[in-house]
Amino acid sequence: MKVTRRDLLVWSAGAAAGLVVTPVPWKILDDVSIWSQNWPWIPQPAKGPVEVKQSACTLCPNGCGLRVRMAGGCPVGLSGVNTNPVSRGALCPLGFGAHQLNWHPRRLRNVKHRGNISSWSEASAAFAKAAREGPIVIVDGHPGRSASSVLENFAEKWGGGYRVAMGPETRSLAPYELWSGVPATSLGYDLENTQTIVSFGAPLLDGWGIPGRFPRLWAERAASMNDPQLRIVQADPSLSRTAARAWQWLQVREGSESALAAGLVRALLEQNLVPAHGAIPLATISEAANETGLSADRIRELARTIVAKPPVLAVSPDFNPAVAALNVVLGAVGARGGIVRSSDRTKKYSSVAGAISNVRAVVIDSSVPWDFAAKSDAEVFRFAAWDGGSSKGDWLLPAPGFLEESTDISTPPAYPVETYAVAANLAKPTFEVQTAARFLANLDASAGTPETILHSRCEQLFRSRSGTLYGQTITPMTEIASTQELEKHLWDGAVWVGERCSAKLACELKEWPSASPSSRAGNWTQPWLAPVLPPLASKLYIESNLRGTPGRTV
Amino acid sequence: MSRNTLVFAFGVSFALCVGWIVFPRALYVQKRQPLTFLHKTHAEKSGIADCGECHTLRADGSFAGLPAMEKCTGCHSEKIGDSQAEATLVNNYIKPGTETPWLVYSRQPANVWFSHAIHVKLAGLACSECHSTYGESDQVRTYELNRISGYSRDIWGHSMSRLRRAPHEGMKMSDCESCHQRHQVEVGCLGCHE
Amino acid sequence: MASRVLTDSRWIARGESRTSFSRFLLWLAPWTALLLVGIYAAFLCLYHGLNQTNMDNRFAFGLWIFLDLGIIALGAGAFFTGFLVYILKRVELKPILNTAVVVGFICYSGAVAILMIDVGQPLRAWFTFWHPNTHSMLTEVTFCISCYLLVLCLEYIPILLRNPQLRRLPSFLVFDHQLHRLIPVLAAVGAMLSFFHQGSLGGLYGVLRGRPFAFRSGILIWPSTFFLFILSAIASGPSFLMLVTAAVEKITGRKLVANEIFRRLALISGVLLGIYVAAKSIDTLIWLNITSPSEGFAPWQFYIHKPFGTPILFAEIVLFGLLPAFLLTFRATASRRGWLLCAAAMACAGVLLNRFVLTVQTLALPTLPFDDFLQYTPSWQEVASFAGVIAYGVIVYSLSYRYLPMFGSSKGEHADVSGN
Amino acid sequence: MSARYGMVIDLDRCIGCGSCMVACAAENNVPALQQATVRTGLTPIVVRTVSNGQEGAARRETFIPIMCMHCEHDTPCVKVCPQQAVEVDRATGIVMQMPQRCLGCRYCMTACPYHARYFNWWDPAWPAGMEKSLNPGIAVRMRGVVEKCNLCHARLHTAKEKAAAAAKREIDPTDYVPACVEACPTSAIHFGNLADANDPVAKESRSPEAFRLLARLGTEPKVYYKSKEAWVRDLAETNSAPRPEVKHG
Amino acid sequence: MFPGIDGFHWTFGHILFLLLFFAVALTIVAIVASAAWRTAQDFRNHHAIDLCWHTEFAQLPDSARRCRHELAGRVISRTCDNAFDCRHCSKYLQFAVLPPAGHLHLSGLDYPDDRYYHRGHTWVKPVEDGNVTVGLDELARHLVGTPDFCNLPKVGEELELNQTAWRMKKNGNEILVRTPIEGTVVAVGGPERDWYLKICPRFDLSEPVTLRHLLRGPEVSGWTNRELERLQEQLEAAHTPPALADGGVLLPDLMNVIPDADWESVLADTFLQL
Repeated sequence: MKVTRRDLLVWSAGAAAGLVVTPVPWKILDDVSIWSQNWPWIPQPAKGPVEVKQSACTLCPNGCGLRVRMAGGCPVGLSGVNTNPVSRGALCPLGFGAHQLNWHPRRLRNVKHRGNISSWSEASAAFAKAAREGPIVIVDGHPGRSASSVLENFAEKWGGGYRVAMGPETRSLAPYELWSGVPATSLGYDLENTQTIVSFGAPLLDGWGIPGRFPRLWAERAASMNDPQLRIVQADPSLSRTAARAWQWLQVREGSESALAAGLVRALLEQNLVPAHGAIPLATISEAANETGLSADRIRELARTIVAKPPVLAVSPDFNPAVAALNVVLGAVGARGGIVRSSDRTKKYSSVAGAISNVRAVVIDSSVPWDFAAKSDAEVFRFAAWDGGSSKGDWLLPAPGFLEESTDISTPPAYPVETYAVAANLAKPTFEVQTAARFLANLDASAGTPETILHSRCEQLFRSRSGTLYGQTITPMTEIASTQELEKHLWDGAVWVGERCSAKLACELKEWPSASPSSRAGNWTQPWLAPVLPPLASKLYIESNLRGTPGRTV
Repeated sequence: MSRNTLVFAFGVSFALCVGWIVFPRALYVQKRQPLTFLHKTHAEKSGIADCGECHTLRADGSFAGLPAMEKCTGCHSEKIGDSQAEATLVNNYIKPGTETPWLVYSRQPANVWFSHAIHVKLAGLACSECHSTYGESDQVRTYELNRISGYSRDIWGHSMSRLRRAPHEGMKMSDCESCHQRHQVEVGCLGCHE
Repeated sequence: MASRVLTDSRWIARGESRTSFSRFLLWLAPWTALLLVGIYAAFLCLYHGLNQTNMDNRFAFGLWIFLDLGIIALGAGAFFTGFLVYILKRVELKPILNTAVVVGFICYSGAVAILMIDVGQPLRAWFTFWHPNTHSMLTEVTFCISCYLLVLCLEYIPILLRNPQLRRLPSFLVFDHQLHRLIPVLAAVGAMLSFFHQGSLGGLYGVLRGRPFAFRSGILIWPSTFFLFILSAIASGPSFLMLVTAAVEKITGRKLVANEIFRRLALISGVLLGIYVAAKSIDTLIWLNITSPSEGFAPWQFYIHKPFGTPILFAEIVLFGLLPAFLLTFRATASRRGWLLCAAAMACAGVLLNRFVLTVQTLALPTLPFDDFLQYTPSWQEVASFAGVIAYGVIVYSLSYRYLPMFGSSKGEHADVSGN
Repeated sequence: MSARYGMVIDLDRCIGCGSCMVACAAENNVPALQQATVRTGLTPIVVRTVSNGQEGAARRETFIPIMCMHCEHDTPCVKVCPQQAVEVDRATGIVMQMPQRCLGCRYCMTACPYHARYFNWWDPAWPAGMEKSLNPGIAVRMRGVVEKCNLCHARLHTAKEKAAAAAKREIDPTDYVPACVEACPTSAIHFGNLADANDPVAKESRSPEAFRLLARLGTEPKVYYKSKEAWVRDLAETNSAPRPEVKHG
Repeated sequence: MFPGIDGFHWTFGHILFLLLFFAVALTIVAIVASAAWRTAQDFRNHHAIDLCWHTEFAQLPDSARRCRHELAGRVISRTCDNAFDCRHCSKYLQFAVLPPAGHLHLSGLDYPDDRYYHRGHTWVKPVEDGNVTVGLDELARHLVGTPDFCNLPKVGEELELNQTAWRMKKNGNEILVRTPIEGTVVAVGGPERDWYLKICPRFDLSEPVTLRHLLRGPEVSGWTNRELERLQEQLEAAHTPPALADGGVLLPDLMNVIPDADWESVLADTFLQL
C-alpha cells in the first residue's frame, strides 16, 4: 500500500485531534508552568529547624547584641536584642545584613603576599624572622578584649609597640586625656543624663556611637516633641540627617567648629552664664561670627539657649580641643550629664597617630577599621576577613569573618559605664583562618590565649561582685553563684554592665587650646580602595537615593 | 473516503496510545528509595502505633518530617536483624553518620508553606487523610519524579486524567482547595505560600 | 515557453501580473534581515529576561505597550470593514475586505507576539484563562484579543485557500467555500470582540485610580476612555487601510482600488473622527474640571513637565483630530489623493499620539507629591523586536499580496451556490 | 480572627538610617544585584528624602519610608491583576502578592500610585555560598514577576504555627512583627491591628497628626504617617506648589 | 475559569463574563466544526466536485461563461449563471427547441453531429452498448497533438461532471481535462485511439435531459468560432507566426509549431482551468 502525502496529512490531523484528548498538551502546559515557578538555577533557602541564638556583633567595637536565627548551620537572619541595655535592640543598617558578609566576593580566602597567594606557614616563618629582628608594632582596633591582651602581651615581650586605632568617638575624648590624665578609653559621654547637646557636626543620629544608644534616647526624649527633654543644637554646614532631626540647626561654614566653640565660650563668659574661667579664647565673638557665618547676636543667643536647660554637653565628631575646652568651661567634665569616667583604669593606649617609622614589622589586627592602612617601610601583616585592596606588597592574612570567632566585648567607645559581653561564634569558616592573637600565640605561647584570658576575666568579674547582668532576666552580680554561671550567661548573650565609676574626673585648662592637627595624620592616611559592605547594605546606596554612593560595592 | 477515515482513525488512536500510555512513562523517572523501609514491620516490631512518634512536631510547631538518623540509631546502632536493608542502613548510613537520602513522596515545593501543626493540632486531621495508609504498608513504593516540574508524582496523583482518583490521591493546590472548601476554611494565597 | 529558472508563477493567480520572483526576493531580503534582528532581540529578552529593556519600576510599561495599543487601534480597520460589509451591508467596501483582514491579522498577531515578550513569565500567561480576574480590564483584553486573533485566522484562511495552488485540492476549496458561508457570523463575533477589547484597552488606563492623569469617570464599569478608544480605533482604522492601500499602489505602481472606495473610507473615517474629537473634548473638559480635582490634582500639574506640555493636548485634539476630520470629510480635499493621504496619516498619527500620551505620559508623570518626573529611552532590544514585528507585517503582507487575492476587483467573489 | 494589619509611621522619628530597608531585604530574601539601579532595584520598603523645597537655613527635610500601603478599598493592584495574583486577605487585610501566580505583565505596577511594586528584572543571584544565608521562610522569587511588601508573611506563618503547636487559634501579637518595625532604631514604625479599636496603632491612626498619602484617591491605605509639622502633613495632598524637576543619577 | 478552580467566584459579573467568553469560544469552534462537517458532507454527497466547479466557474473570465443560446444566436448576450448546468437551468426551456443538427466543418476542424460537445473541448458519443465514449475535440487535438504523457483514470472509477477526467502533459505543460458526463469508467482508450474513455453514464441516456448540458448544432459552431478567435488573438499577442494556415485551416500540433506562445494561458482557457 502506497502512503501518499494526503495520507500523511490526514494522519497528522487525526493525531492532532487525538492528542487534544490525551494528557500530553495539558500536562506539559501545567508542568512547564510549575517548572517556571521552581527554576533550578534560582537558589532555595535551606529547610530544617530554625534555632534562635544570641551573640554580639563584631563589625565594630560597639558589640551590639545579636539575635541570630540559624538554619542549616548558618545564620539566616539577624535582629537586635531588646534586653541588651547597651544596644537596646537596635542594629545599624550594616549589621542587619552582616550574616551575608562571610560570602562576600571580596572575602579573603587565602594568605596573600604581595598580591600572590601564599600560605600560613610562609607567613608564620616571615613573621618569626621579622619579630626576631624587631622591633614590631601591633595595631589593635578594639582594645580591651582578651585578644587585645594577647596582642599587648606579645608586643611587650618582643620589645615592640602596641598601638590602638581609635574610633572617632574615642578620639573626640582625647583632649580630656591630655588635660586630666585619665585615658580616653576610660571616658564616656553621659548622654542619658544630659538635657542639652551642642553638636559640632557630630553625626549623632547617623552612625555615631552605638546604633541603639543615641537614636533610641532621642526617640524617647526628643522626637516629635514640641519642647523636647533632650535638646539637640546641631551646628552643621549642610542639613545632615542629625541636623534635619535636631531641635535647632545652625548652618555654619565648613570647618568653623572650633571658632564657634571659641565664640560660644566668649559669649558665655561675657554674659556671665558660666563661672569665670582662666582660659579665654583669643578670638572675639565677632571674629567667630565672621568665621562661622552666624551673627554675633545669634552666638550670644545660642549661649543663652544652651545653658537654659542644663546639664549641657558639647560633642564633636572627632578630636577637637576647642569643643573639649567648651565642655570644660560649661563645667560638663566630670559632671552628671557630661564627660564622665567609665572606669577607673588608668592604662593609656598609644594611638596609631604616633609615628611608626623605624619599625621592622607591623601587625594589624582584623578589628582595625577597613579604612586604616599603613604607609610604612615596615613589613605589614594585615589580618582581615575581607580584602579591602590595600597593603600591596604586604601580607594579607585571612581572619575569621562575621560570627566566625568567639571573642569578648568590652566597653564600647565613649560609653559611660563599663560593660562586658561575649560574642559566641555561630558560623564555621570553610577555609583556614586565624586571628592575630592566635597567630602570635603560635609563635610565643607565653603571651596567653584569648580563651584563658577570657576565662580569667570572668573570674575577676565574678569576684568583683559589682554590676548587673542583663540576660533573659536582669540579675545583680551578687546573685550569680559561680564563674561558670556567669560564663554561661555571657555565652548565652547576656551583658554585664558595671556600676557608675566613682573615681573623680577633673580637667585643668590653663590656656585656650590651639588649633589641632588632624589625628589621622602621619603614616595612616592611605585609605583602602573601597569599603566592604554587606551586599544588602550596598542596596541602600545602589537601589535607593537614601545615601550618597560610596562606589558600587557588593 | 473510507481510506481517509481509516487513516484519520489510525492517527487518533496513535495519539491516544502515545498520550495515555507512552507519555506518562516518559514523563516520570522511576526512582528507588535508598532503603527498603517497611512501616508495617516497624509498627509491629517496635510497637510504634502513632505516626507522630517518629514524624514529630518541634516545639515551635514546625514539622520535623522524616526522622533524623539518630532516631534509627536508637535501635539500629548495631545490626539487630538479618535483613539486607538493615545491613545497608547500618553500613552505609549509621556507621558513616550520614543521613539517609530519602525521596519524599509528598514533598511540596519551596513556595508552599504547609503547617502540620495547624492541620493536625487545630483541624484534627488524621495523617491518613492526606497520606493514605502508607504508614501501614509492607512494601516500598517506587518514587516517580516528574522530569519537567521536578515534583513527585504524588502531587499530581497516579491517575493521569485526575478524574478517577483515590480519595487521598493528589496533592495539587486544587486538592488543598477542595478540602478547604469542604471544611469551609478560607485561606488567602499567602496563607499557604511562602 | 516560460523559462525554467526559479519561478513561482504557479502560485500566482493567472492573469495577475506580479513582479519577477527574483525582484520579489530582493524586496523581501532587507525585511527578512530586519525580522531576524527582531527575533534575536526577542530571544535576548526571553532568555535573559526583561532587564534587556530600559523599562524600570516606574516605567513598567514602555515602547511595546504604546506600540501594541497603536497597532491594535490601526488594525481596527479589519473588524470595522467586516462590520460595515457584513452587518451594515455596505457591500461597496467588499473589494478592500481582504486587505483589511490581512492588515488586521498582521497587527493583531504582531501585537500578541510582542505581548508575549513583554510579560515576564510568558510560560504562565495561560493562568489568565485559568484563574481570570474578571474585574480586570486586562483580562477582558486578553480574552477578547486571543479570541479575535482566532477569528482573524479563520477569516484569513479563506483568503489563503484562494491561492491557485492550494485551491487545486478539492477539500480546501470546499472547506473554504463552507467557511466563507459562515463568515458573516464570524464578522459579527469579531465585531463584538473588537468593540470590547478596543474599549478595554482604553479602560486599561481609564480605570487606574492611582494615575490621575489617566483616570476617567464613566458609565457603569467602563471609564470614558473605553468608548473613546473604540471611537478613535474605528475612526483611524479606515484611514490606515487607505494608507496601506496607497502605499501598495505606490510600490507596485498599480491601481488597486477605485477612487470611490477611497472616498467612502475617507468619509467614514472623517465623520467618526469628528465624533471622536467632540467626545474627546467633552471628556477632557470633564476630567480637567471634575475628575482630576476631586482626586486632589490640579489640572495644570499634568502639563508643567516638558516635553509634555499643553501643546501635546492641542496636537492630539486639534492638529491630529479636528483637522484631519475636516480634510477627510469635505469633498474638496477628500477627492484629492495628496490631501486625502495626508489627512489619513494625520488621523493615524493622532490615534498613535493618543496611545502614547495615555501610556508613556501617564507613567512619566509623578503621582506622589515628592515624586520626580521621569523619562525613559527604549533599549535597542525593544526597538529591534518591534521593528521585527513591522518586518513581519511587511513580509506577510507582501506574500499575501503576491499570492492571494487581496483586492477583490478583477476576479469575482465566491459564487453564491444556492443549490447547496 | 479578622484583623486589619496596618502601620503608623511617625515621620518625626525617622532618621533615615535605612535599617528597615536592609532588614526587609534580609527577611524577604531580596538579592542585592550589581546591575540594579535606583529605578530597577528591588526595595519593598524604601526610605525617601523629602524637603520643604527651601534652601539654606530654612530648609527642612524628612524621611519617608514607602512600602505597600495595603489599600483596603478598590485596591488598585488587586482590581487590575488579570489572574488574581494579588488579593486582599480577608483574615488579615494584607494585600498579598503571589509571585508564583504572577505572569509579570506589570499592570499592577502602573496601577499603584505609590510605586511600591517592584519587578524582578534579573534572575535573583547571590555570590557563591551566600544562598546559605537565605531566610528559610521565604521562597526566592524568580525573575519576571512583580513583588512587594507582604508584611513579612513568613513571620505570620511562624506565629501561626507556634500558636497551633500550643493548640491556639489566635496568634500572640508579639510573635508577628514585620522586620522593618523590629529594625527601626527609633521605633518610628508602629505596627498593629487597625480593626481592634484598643490597639495603640488604631488609636494613633485616628490622631489629628496622622495622615495617609494620596488619601483623596479613596483607596483607604492602611499605612498611616504621622507628623507634627504641617509641611510634612501637606504631603498627603498632591495639590501643592509645583516642584522643580529633579534629575536622576 | 470553572467552578472548583481557584479564582472562580459565584458573582454575577464573573459568571456573565465567563458565559460570554464561552459563548464566543463555542461560536468560533462551532463555525470551524460546522464548516469542516459540511465539507465532509459535501464529499459524501458528491457535491464537492460540483461545488468546486461552481466556485471555479464563477472565477472564469466572462468570455468563457457565455450561454449556449447566445452562441446559437437565440439571444444577443447572456452570461451563464448556472455553471453550464443546463439540466437544472430554469431558463433553458424559455429558449427555442434545438434546431436539427448537421455535420460541421470549421477552419479545417471536424465537428461530427453524432456527438455532444462539452465546453472543456471534449465530446460525448453514445455508443451502441448504452455507454458513451469521451474524447478530445478537433481543436484540442490540434493544440495538443500527441501528448507526451497521459494519465487516464482506472476502469471502474466514478467520475463526476466537470471533475478532472484525465491529465496530460505536453512540453512540460500540465493539461487537466474536465469530465463531460458523470458515470463509471468502463474502458480506457488514449491519444492513439479515437476516444480516451468509455463511460457508463450514471443517468439514462434515453432521457433527453441527461445530455442537455452539452452543446450541439449551431451552438457548436458559434462556440468553436469564438474559441478560434480567442486562440488566434492569444497566439497573435505572442507575436507568433500565423496559427491558421492559409484558407483558415488550423495547423496540427500547434504546441510544437509555435512553442513560444503563452501556452499556460491558452491551455487554461481552452480546458476551462483557472
